[in-house]
Amino acid sequence: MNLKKLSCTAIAAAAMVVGLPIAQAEDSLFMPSLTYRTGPFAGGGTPFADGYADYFNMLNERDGGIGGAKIVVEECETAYNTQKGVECYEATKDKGALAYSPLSTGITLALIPKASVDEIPVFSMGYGLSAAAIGEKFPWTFVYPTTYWNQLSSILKYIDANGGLDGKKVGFIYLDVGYGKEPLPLLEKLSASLGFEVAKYPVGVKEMQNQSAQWLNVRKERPDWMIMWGWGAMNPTAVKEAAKIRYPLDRFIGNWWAGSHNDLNAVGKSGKGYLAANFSGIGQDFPAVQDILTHVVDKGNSKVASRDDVGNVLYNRGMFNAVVLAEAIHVAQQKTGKTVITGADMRDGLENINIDEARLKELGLEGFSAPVKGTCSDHEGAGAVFLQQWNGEDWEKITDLIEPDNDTVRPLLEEAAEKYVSDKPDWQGQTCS
Amino acid sequence: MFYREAGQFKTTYADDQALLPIAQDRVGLIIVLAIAFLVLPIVASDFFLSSIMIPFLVFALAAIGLNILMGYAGQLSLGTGAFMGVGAYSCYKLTTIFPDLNILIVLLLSGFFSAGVGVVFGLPSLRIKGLYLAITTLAAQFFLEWCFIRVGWLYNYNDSGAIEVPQRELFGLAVTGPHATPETRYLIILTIVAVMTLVAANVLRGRIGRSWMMIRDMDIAAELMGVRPLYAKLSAFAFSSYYCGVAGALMVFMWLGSAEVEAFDINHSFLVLFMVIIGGMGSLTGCFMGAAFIWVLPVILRAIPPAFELDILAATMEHISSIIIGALIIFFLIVEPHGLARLWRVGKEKLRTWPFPYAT
Amino acid sequence: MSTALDEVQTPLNDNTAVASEAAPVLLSVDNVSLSFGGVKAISDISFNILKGEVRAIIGPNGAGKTSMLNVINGFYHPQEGRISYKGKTRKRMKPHQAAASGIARTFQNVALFSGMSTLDNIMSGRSLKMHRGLIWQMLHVGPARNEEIAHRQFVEGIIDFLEIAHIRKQPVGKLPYGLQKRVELGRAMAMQPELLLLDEPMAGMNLEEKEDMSRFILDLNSEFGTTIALIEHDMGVVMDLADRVVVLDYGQKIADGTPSEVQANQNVIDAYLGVAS
Amino acid sequence: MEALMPALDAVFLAPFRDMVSLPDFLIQVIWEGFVSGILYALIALGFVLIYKASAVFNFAQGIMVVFAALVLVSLFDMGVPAWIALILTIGVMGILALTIERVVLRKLVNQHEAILLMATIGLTLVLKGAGQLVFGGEPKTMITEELGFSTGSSDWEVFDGIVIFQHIDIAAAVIAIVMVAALGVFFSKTRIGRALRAVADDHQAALSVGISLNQIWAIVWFASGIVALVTGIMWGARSDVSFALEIIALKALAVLILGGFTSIPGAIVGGLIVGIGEKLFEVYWGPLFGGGVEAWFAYVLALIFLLFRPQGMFGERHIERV
Repeated sequence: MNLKKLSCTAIAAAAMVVGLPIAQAEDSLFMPSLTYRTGPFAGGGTPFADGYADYFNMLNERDGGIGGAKIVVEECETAYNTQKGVECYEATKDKGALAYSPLSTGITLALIPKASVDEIPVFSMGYGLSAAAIGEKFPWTFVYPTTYWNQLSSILKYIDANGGLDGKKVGFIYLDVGYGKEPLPLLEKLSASLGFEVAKYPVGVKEMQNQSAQWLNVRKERPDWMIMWGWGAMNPTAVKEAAKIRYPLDRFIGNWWAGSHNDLNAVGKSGKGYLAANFSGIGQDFPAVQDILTHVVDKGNSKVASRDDVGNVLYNRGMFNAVVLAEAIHVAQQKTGKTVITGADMRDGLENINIDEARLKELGLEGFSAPVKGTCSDHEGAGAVFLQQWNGEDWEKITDLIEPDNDTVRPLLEEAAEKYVSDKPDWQGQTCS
Repeated sequence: MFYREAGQFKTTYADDQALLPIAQDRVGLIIVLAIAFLVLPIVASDFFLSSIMIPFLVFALAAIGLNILMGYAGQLSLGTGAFMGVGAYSCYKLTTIFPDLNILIVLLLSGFFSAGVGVVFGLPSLRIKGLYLAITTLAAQFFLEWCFIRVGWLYNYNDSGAIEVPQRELFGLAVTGPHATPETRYLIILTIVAVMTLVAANVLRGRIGRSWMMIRDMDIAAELMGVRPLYAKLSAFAFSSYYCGVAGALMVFMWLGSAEVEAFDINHSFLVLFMVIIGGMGSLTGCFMGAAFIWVLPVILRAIPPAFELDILAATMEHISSIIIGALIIFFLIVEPHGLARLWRVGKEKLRTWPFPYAT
Repeated sequence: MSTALDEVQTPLNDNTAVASEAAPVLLSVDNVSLSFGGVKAISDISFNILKGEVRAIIGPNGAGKTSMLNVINGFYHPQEGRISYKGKTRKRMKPHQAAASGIARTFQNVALFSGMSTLDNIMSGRSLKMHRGLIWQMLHVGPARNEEIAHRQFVEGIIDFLEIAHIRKQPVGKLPYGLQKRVELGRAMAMQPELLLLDEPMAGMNLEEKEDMSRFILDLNSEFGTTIALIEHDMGVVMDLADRVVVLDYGQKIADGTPSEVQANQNVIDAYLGVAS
Repeated sequence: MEALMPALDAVFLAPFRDMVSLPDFLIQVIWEGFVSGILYALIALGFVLIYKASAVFNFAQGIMVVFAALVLVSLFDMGVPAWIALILTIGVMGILALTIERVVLRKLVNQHEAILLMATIGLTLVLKGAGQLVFGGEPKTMITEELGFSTGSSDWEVFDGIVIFQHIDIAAAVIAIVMVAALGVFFSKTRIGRALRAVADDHQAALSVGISLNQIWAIVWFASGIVALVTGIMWGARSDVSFALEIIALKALAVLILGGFTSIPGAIVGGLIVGIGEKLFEVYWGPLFGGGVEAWFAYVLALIFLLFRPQGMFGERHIERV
């Protein structure tokens, strides 16, 4: 250890205490990345973080950043742990962070109130608090392309189209934490209006790999369909258990966090037929993904374990997260005319985002996802999802985009948003014309 | 050289029984407190206050709670996380039921709920000892965790299943919620922790504290000296759980802002346990040292790669810090089972006898 | 001043009775039997202890001496028989109740609180005499502090008496054995017991230490009038100290009387010859 | 009263009616409980081996299970044939045992059992960090078929229904029985085994047999390393190999309370009671509490059990002496 490095460390330490702003390169765009490459959910966190970082790096390499400004991605490890997530937020927010993607419901819930005070948008892409779709109540939170609730309505639509829902029994197996319980209120409301019965099967975080009791109950109660809100080690275990009790896997539908390669590779052939929802494309056959391969992965600047991992479900989803943020930066730059923007500009960018099909094509992502369009009051976009099926080796997209039943869901979301702010008298909303 | 007690004669038992009988220690403490209360809030950054000092103080308080039970009363517990949870959920329920009640009072009241729960789960300690008891505290941990999930009333049936801290004010100043500044939150926690540490020190040097240590060192002898195991053990559980409960309430209300059940899981029980082991069982100073060490070490480790422009994954540093903490626990158990606090004392002894290395 | 202080300031020698045949019976053991899972440790033993005397319990290893002490202070509950203490007869008693009614003891293998200092160990003997509640303890001002200081004063008296002032602040775990035994005696003294049970107070000591310990025991008995029951192997010590001796062998009483009577008893001689190496 | 009757019925009668009405399902539930009970028992067995010989309460047993399975799978992924990988893994567990004995245990001889427990908690952290550092944190697939286990299942038609037996579960049961029998023979027939038993009773006595304490400790840690490997393979085959398994291993602690810290039969019986009990409770009573009761059932059962029989099922009552 030479003296110079030692003094560097000492200065950095002192700076940390008194909070001197650690100089960022000028005209750069700072994007913190809260990763979880460790902990019980590392299997899903790692490809997501890779896709996120690689897309921004690709933009830097290929286009020299966005609008001429380089993007600086700084990873901060949360291990899916709320405390560390909050710490990461505190550690990076003063460096000019433009947006946070907390990647865990717990961290999202913790950041929603903090970030709105610090005027930094939270972009919880398809997770977190469904009620945050309501822009009037949550000016600083965005959940593009859609919410858990709308996703559930899409899944139910698929079931309805494949044999009807009325009089049927739908089993709901979920991780017994905030994330898994999120869609329960909607499920119960829809079961009354659509006339199906719900059977609930909670799986404790500690019992993720020990689900035989839940599946025994499934065997006993024989629901016509199973829907899963699972994550991490829960998913492969559930599919294995379902296969074990010979539950028809083509009637078992996971949500978009229960349908990745990481989940089903471990199951292999016995998982054939299992369905999952998804909103981001699969595979490497998109020009943007090819650009990542050329500009980042092949140059050895990616953290992916192997080239084949690029294009996996969660990798692409991490990339899509970056795509939406990059687009928001682009919109914000155009609106403000500035190259280097602030969190507040970023918020405007996100609110005015409009990735239609033409724009997707421009970005090299034709057919990758449903269009994403936001407004002041709609922070969700109510995007469509498609279903994919595991063929024993890989995922195949088997449906077209299924539009959600937003007319039913939106009023419920508004109600939930109202409830969220009801006991917070100082909550800052916004009015949309 | 300056750390000598020569010339300081105790003329009364009261002086001799003071918490810090040596003048230099008193001065040192005053300096530390002055820095903590006056200097840090002015010069320290938001990050330092809200991500280092506040968690440090919260965990130090929890470590004091566990240390009372483990280091002083000799009852091993793996349920600290859950007891912190009871405090946090009680605090949430109290402040949402009585929104106008002063938040400080609510924070301090919530400890009584975890004290009550602690007593219930402490009851087996009357029949069960040592490792067996440690395992039964796991029952408390897992059962309470389950309650935090399953009993919707505890989190007011929020869709998210989490408790979200509402804004509460004190003298017109926001002390909880997103609008509370780090300085305000820090000063409130610091005050609570300082006062509660003093109270713990007082109890520990008096009759009750002695009865806990008697039970710890030799429960049979203690009983033959007239200590009733029922009272001694349960009071230790109550007292310890009270501290853990307040720490849990502070953790959610003054630091995280919202919490799901994971914030109180078994890993937190272990985290606090590590703080107590590394800091030193049976030492209040050790609780602060252990908390600082366990909480700050990963933060420092995380800062190393950028400082040296090394391209090491954050995750790698995470694993390395896990290895280091594990190895240090083993190291301390082998070399100095009384932890950092003892090392500190040994260091001070060396100073007192300097330059004579071998004087006692 | 509060009552706690008054109690503390009562002189140690409030029970001034001197051992004599006329002295009242302090404790009497009647037909006590104790067994562990079928193994009889004590069978049908009766004897008494008079107020103010030094009573020795002797016998070969495994004779049931320590079990007898354990029965007296409530640690073991005898299956049969009764124990009367200060005129009250009982079948069961918890150790802390025994302590509260004035029975203190020391242990064969020193049972000090090894993590605490000498001072704290002896202070722990004052546990039953301290009454300030949790709130006062938490604040450590006023009554709680005064109480602590008053008891400290009392304990310092014991420290002086036992000549252990130099190790006042040292943790007892690291003290030499002889000193540990002395601290243990101090701790029992701090309870101001009416009946003090000493389980081999001189085991493992050298001659000088034994002499010191004997002196403390005698002073304790004569100056403060504490009734003492002791188990001891060193017959010389027993003969010098004890007023009366009860002899146990294989859980049974084989002799009871003054030292000289016991020494002459044929049963005792047989028992000791049979076991002694 | 009238409100109470349905509640009493739901708790005390309805579950049993359920059991009787679908007997094939009941058998399936018991079988599932039996299999997970065997896995708990195997983890507990690892604890017992070590505790018996060295009075160390090895908290790291759970992580050793994960570690062993990870080594095996990672070696296979590196291209080592399955059986050679298995042998190499046994070697790695041996080295681990030696290292633990050298670096940790030897320095902590005669320490209080709580200190030893905490040392193994430290060990858990080290193994967890090192494991993730070397093998990565992602879940991995157990090489079940490559090791020659069938992944199929067989049906048993009974009571107008079927009971499904996974072959891997049957294998787990058989291997567990073989392993317990082998350990039994090892303890009663071999010189080292007898020395181990002697150590359990009296350290000095063991020394007189001519085997050093250090050797014995290394051997028991190695033995429980092998038990961990077997457990890891079996559990990995049921779900996958990941660090999340570590938490499930904590249930073995509850098993130990039921069975006692030093009894091998106790570990087996305790494991089965916990395994079968929690499945029955979750399936038949769980819905009354909203499900998820498996998370605490084992511990609460252990707690209640302790209140009535603090020494465990097979332990002897301890008489305190002063």
